Amino acid sequence: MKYIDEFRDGDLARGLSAAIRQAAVPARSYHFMEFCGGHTHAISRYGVADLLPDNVRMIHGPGCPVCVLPVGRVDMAIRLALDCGVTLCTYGDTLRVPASDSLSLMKAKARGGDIRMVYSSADALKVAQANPEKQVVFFAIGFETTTPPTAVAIKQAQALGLKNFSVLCCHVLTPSAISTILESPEVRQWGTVPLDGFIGPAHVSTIIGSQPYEFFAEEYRKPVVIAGFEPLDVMQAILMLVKQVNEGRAVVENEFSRAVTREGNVKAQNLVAEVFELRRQFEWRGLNVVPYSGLKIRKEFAEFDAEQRFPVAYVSVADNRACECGAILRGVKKPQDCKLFGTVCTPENPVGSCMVSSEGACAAHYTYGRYKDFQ
Amino acid sequence: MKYIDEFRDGDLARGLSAAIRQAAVPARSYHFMEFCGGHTHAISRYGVADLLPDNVRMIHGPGCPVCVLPVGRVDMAIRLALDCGVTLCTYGDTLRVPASDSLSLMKAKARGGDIRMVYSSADALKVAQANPEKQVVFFAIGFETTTPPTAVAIKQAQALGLKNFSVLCCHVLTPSAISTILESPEVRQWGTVPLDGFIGPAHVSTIIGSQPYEFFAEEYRKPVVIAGFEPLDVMQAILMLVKQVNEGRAVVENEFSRAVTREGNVKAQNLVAEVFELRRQFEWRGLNVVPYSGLKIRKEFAEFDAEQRFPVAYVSVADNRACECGAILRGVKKPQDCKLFGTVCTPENPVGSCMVSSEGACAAHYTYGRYKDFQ
Amino acid sequence: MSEVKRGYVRPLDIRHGRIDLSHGSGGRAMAQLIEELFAAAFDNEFLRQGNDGATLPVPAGGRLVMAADAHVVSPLFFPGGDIGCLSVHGTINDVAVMGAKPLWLSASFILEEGFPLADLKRIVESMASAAKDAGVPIVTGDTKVVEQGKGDGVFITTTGVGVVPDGRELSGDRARPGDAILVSGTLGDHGMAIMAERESLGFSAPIESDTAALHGLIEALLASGADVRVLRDPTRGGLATTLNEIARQSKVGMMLQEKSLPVNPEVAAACEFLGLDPLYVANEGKLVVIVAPEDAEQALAALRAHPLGARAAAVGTVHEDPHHFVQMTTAFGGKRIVDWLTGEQLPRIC
Amino acid sequence: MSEVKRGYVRPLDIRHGRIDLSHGSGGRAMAQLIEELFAAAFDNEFLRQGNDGATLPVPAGGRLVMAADAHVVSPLFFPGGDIGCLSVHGTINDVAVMGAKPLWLSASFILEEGFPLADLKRIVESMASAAKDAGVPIVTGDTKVVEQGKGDGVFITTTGVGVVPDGRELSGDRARPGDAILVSGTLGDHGMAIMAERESLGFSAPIESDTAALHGLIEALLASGADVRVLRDPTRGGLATTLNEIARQSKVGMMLQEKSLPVNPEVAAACEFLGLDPLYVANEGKLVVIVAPEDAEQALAALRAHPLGARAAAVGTVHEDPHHFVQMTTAFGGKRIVDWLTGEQLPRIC
Amino acid sequence: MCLALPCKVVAIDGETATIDVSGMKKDISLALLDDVAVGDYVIVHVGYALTKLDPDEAEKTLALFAEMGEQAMAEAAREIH
Amino acid sequence: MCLALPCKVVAIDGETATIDVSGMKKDISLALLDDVAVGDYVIVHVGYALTKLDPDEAEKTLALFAEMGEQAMAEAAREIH
Ligand code: SF4
Ligand code: SF4
Ligand SMILES: [Mg+2]
Ligand SMILES: [Mg+2]
Ligand SMILES: [Mg+2]
Ligand SMILES: [Mg+2]
Ligand SMILES: [Mg+2]
Ligand SMILES: [Mg+2]
Ligand SMILES: [Mg+2]
Ligand SMILES: [Mg+2]
Ligand SMILES: [Mg+2]
Ligand SMILES: [Mg+2]
Repeated sequence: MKYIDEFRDGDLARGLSAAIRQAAVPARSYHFMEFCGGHTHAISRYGVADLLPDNVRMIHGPGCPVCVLPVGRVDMAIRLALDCGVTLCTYGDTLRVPASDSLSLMKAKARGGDIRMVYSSADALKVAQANPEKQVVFFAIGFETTTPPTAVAIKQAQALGLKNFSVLCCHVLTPSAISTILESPEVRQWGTVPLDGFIGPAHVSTIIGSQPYEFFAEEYRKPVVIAGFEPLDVMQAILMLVKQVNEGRAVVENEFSRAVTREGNVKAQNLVAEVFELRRQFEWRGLNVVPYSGLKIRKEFAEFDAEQRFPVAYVSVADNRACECGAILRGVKKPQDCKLFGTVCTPENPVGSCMVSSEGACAAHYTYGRYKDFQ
Repeated sequence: MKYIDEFRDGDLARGLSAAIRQAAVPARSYHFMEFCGGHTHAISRYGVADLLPDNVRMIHGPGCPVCVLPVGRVDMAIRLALDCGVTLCTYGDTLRVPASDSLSLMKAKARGGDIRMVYSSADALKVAQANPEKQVVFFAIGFETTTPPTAVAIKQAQALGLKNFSVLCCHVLTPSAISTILESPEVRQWGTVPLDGFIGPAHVSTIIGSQPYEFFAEEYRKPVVIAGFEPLDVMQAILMLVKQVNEGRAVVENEFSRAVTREGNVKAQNLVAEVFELRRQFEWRGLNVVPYSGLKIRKEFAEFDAEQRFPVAYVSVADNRACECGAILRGVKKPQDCKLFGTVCTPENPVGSCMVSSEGACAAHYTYGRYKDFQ
Repeated sequence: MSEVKRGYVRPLDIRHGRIDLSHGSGGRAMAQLIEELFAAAFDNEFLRQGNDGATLPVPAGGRLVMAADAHVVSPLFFPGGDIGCLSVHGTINDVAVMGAKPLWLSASFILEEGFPLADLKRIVESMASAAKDAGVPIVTGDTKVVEQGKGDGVFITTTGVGVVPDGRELSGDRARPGDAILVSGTLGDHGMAIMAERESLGFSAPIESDTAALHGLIEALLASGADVRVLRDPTRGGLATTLNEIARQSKVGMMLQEKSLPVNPEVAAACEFLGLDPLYVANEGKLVVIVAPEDAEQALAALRAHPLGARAAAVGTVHEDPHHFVQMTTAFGGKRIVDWLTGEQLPRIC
Repeated sequence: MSEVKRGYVRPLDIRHGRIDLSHGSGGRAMAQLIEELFAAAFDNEFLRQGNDGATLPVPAGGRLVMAADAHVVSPLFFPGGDIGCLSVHGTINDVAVMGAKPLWLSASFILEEGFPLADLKRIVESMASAAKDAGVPIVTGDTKVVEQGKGDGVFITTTGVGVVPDGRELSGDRARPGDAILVSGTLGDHGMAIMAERESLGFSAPIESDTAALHGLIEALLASGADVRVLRDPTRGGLATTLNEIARQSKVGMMLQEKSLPVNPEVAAACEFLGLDPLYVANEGKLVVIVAPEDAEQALAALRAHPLGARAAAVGTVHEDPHHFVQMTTAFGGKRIVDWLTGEQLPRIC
Repeated sequence: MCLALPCKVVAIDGETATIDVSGMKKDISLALLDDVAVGDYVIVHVGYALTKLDPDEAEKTLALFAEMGEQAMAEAAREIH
Repeated sequence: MCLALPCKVVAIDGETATIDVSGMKKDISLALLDDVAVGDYVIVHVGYALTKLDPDEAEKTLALFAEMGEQAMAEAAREIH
């Protein structure tokens, strides 16, 4: 596969591995957070950690829109399907996310909910067109990458005059989450997070561009390297971060220049701005309430807003108290430090956000790395 | 089973058999028509014919509301289910009745029609109450016996204010059919029907009483004996008919006095009169159009009339030309005389009315009696 | 990390859990379902081999018999049994009527998404105890899950293998004119027990399904030394259809005596009410026996001596008939055909 | 009445006909379906016995193997096959991986009311020709009909019986440290061919199911004399799940080499697109072979010499591991666990 | 036609009666029939009682069957001898 | 997160493009992206093209990987000797 296989080359990996080893100063340690689950996934799936020196440690951030979806939001989707009788369309990722009462969308489907997996927001629209007698709700999740397709679907529904299509909008914003990690009072509670730099989002950045990260680099004096999701991209980004740290620099660099510009996709940005507006606050699983971190549908499109159309209000549900996700997402603890890891909390029965999708820190460690716990 | 088993006693049967043999004048032959399929069924199932002398022959009349239901009426029910998307409730008997395009309600169900078997008109009402979002149509068939329960259901639907219940009324009247057999021009076409008397309906008569038959006895000089549906009832009725013929009498006698009075069930009659009125004409499978032989729902109950509510008009469909049902129902031919009998026309694939239900003359002969064709 | 933690998986929540698609995916959820539910209940040395198929000893001599039945009953639980024990009995009986000793069963489940694990457990335990009582282990199986609306709770297909001793010849084509026709007990109990549970028919009756494994009864019958020609279990289509099948296979006619047919009064009453004939109603623990005329008494005595044959009766005889009609002398004194079942057994009003 | 008339029944209208409830009632409609469709297509001496079960010869020596699979695939027809041939191959393979020669199959059908007879005929003929090609007759069976909305067109459960020669010992618990792990060809073709047919995923790819009967390939492999420890067909859950099962049964660990895994480029591309891993995608004509280290080359050569094993590859080795992990050295140079499948293989966006 | 059965009424609750035939029980409607009492036999069709069964008439009818038969048997015996 | 793949555009019909990855084909939406031509590579997420892939930048990045690796290998060789 062109532009994919080349970026997974094992020979080049050995070279970059050597380069990182040489660049890393043995006397110090490097803690980098990859914000995105895509990077976490690449690190786990390709075994990138095995190619890093011991003093370079990756911290898995909160960057998976499935993992951060709070219980209360999934509860809303389940109520729509079970109580309001709507046909709920959703991406496959959300089906196993735990909700209240030991439910999940998968289990709600087993209880008779008409819950359908779609590949695209456009497919949800097709379901609505094909079933005019049913109310169809698209349960929309995702970061900036996934938001523009939802905006397109809403605009098309308006153009088509559809009366049976609406969206339960759970789109969230990455910069706000990064801010929270760096700023929130919990950071103090768990002690200073040793964060030496960030690997910046790949596909989010294709939309928003590299420019938004410049604030973090400046404000918090942290280097940021935007990187692709292939394993060589990740290694190169790590090398670039090590060098910035060594040189005392803190700027935004773009390793993913083949797809990311400073400005991003302005057409997509405008579409999003037309259809959505900021929520004052939004709850993230594992991060609690994050101000201005989510989007809602503008009044002009209220008829396509499932929160307006159906009587389902958001009710916050506390995370399991034994769950250490908050600390893990900030790099203070590792999955293995959680008492529930691999016992009560497994990929089959996830308790916390980090065990939900294969991109969560706990799930990735369980699925790909737990052999290391026995070495 | 009290009041049932006693009327099936084999010892008593032998006695009545002997009595008929003695009463029947050897020099002449006796042709009696049992109008009702219930009598036909009893004759076949218990082997009553084997207990009759050769010169007493039973002619199986048109007395099964399933058999006489014309193709066009079943077509209407199928259109309601397949084209109008209604939930069609019906008695089990009608499921296999052949309709146009090689369909039947059973096959329409296999094509996705929501067609449900009910035991009672009251159950159809329950289906409507339980499924307020669906239009429920009760496909009502039957003679005077089955009409009052339909009237009750319509009155109850009105009392409950149901907006999703209606009835496709195919109720028909026995006296009109008896008249037709005795009067219709076809009788002349096939030659004079040698009819020496009638066994009158059992359960129809519990409702309408014995009085309506007095007209036939007088007008056509034919004896009528109303008889129960147990085999001893049938034999006793035959004995009574033989005696009337021998004595040159032609009156209505009531063998079924344990359940039938001269007046019948006046409460039920009034209910029927309140809800239904005569149709100018109604088509019977095998008898063609019979004037004033069917009921329709009165204007006062028009909202419960499926023919008013849905765009399904009756379209007459000609019976198969090779089918001899018309002649068989008038006693001119026997099932074995039909070219289609047992070949193209079988209980699995009935062509004509007489093969439809187990009470039809052809079906009864096929199912219970065809061994005689090989003796 | 403690020993307890490693590889620990939360046990199935039988009380509240339901089947979802992951139980059929081939992954860990399925492995867990099989281990905690099926393997635990059916446990035997062959299943414990843990492979895709069971390895079994070859019987010494005789011939093998193989028979299969899919079970799709609704409701799943009914007076006298459930789909679980039914699926064990149904296939054991098809093996046993060939004169074989049933040895092993396979069991395949098609589960509908949303099916309660508590119901599944009840069914599996009923199967396990039926298999144990019959002495026929379930040695291999399979589980699939279909989406809601594409199944009906649970379907169970069982296949049985057994061995017939040398010299024992039973087959549907061996009925001869003169042979006696016996049934091992009352007719129609299973089918009517099921119908009584269907809400749409709205009647109740103290009728229990007769579901039972018949191999013990059959061994007792054959041990009597009677020259048995044909054995058959009159399931769907009832006695009437089974006899028509045999008449066609053996190219003979049959004459039944209506008076001799054993029918429970509640079943007879329900049949009258619904316009059905007990001759066509299903049985799941009854045997049709066709036996040489001289051995009829002896066979009947052997049946009656067994608890499952207490109400056995001689109900007719075989005769020559090029048309292979099954006929009946009615209790009333007439004669009629007892034909194959036409269409379905549907309650009727006329 | 002419001879033609007697007992004449109109033949099934395969072109326009559909399954209705009467085809499962046990009556004449069912008998006709079985006779004109199933018996006609599967025709063999055992089925012709016409009884509820088939009588079969006892094999001389060895041990029997019995295996069962329910087949519920959607869509019913897919590039490279259909549910009919799949149901024959699937069970033959479960018998064959025990080292057995498959001898006979049973086949049980659960048909949904409304299913077109023309589709059923196509499926039955596909089964018949798969059975014929494999030399494994379908000797007994069963047919049930469920109401519309309680099935999914057709479900087919097959059970197979075979015989393993004396001295041949294959079982999932026989893998030993040092053993080589081979696969007989490319991974994920069946599962991805099915997904490509699902309209909801909206992609197309020239991918064909690999559905095939593997007993010929297995005989060729075993004839090579290689000391084969375990054979398994990596169906649902894919290679990853199958190896985890074996690792657990044999109480060993495994190490795969990602570079050696054969995957068709279209399958790899579709997996990337849907966020799936070919290690978890189903195969229906592939073999996992665990073989003594010294015989690995010889086994690989034997596989490759057979048309079904042309792309066979050595993909890993067995080692000691008290935790029974299956691990993989990635093409990239790292190491990771290859775990059991969690939940279902669902397309994902993250 | 018009399958209907004599059933014993064993309980009445408003317009609903419970009938019993050899242990088979069912709730039926009395909407078409007044003055039904527990212990009565009614003729039931599609879940509705159509009419009461008159036990005296039933006895009379059965007696008539027997009488007709006995007469005929006696007659037949006379003919043979 | 945000699974997306570089795909070659092989046909365009209005706002819909057909992409091809190693023989796997799919129709995707161009609603978010202007000026796409057949032959271009686009990055596709949930059925929408997010951005074009710049082949020159891709070459440069790969060249950089190689350069970094080669330098390091040379350095490592020097250290050992
Ligand atoms: S193992 Fe589970 S409970 Fe523990 S931190 Fe991770 S997600 Fe939370
Ligand atoms: S056999 Fe069939 S076609 Fe012939 S008269 Fe009877 S019903 Fe009509
Ligand atoms: Mg069977
Ligand atoms: Mg059976
Ligand atoms: Mg059987
Ligand atoms: Mg299996
Ligand atoms: Mg269902
Ligand atoms: Mg199997
Ligand atoms: Mg298999
Ligand atoms: Mg297998
Ligand atoms: Mg069977
Ligand atoms: Mg369906």
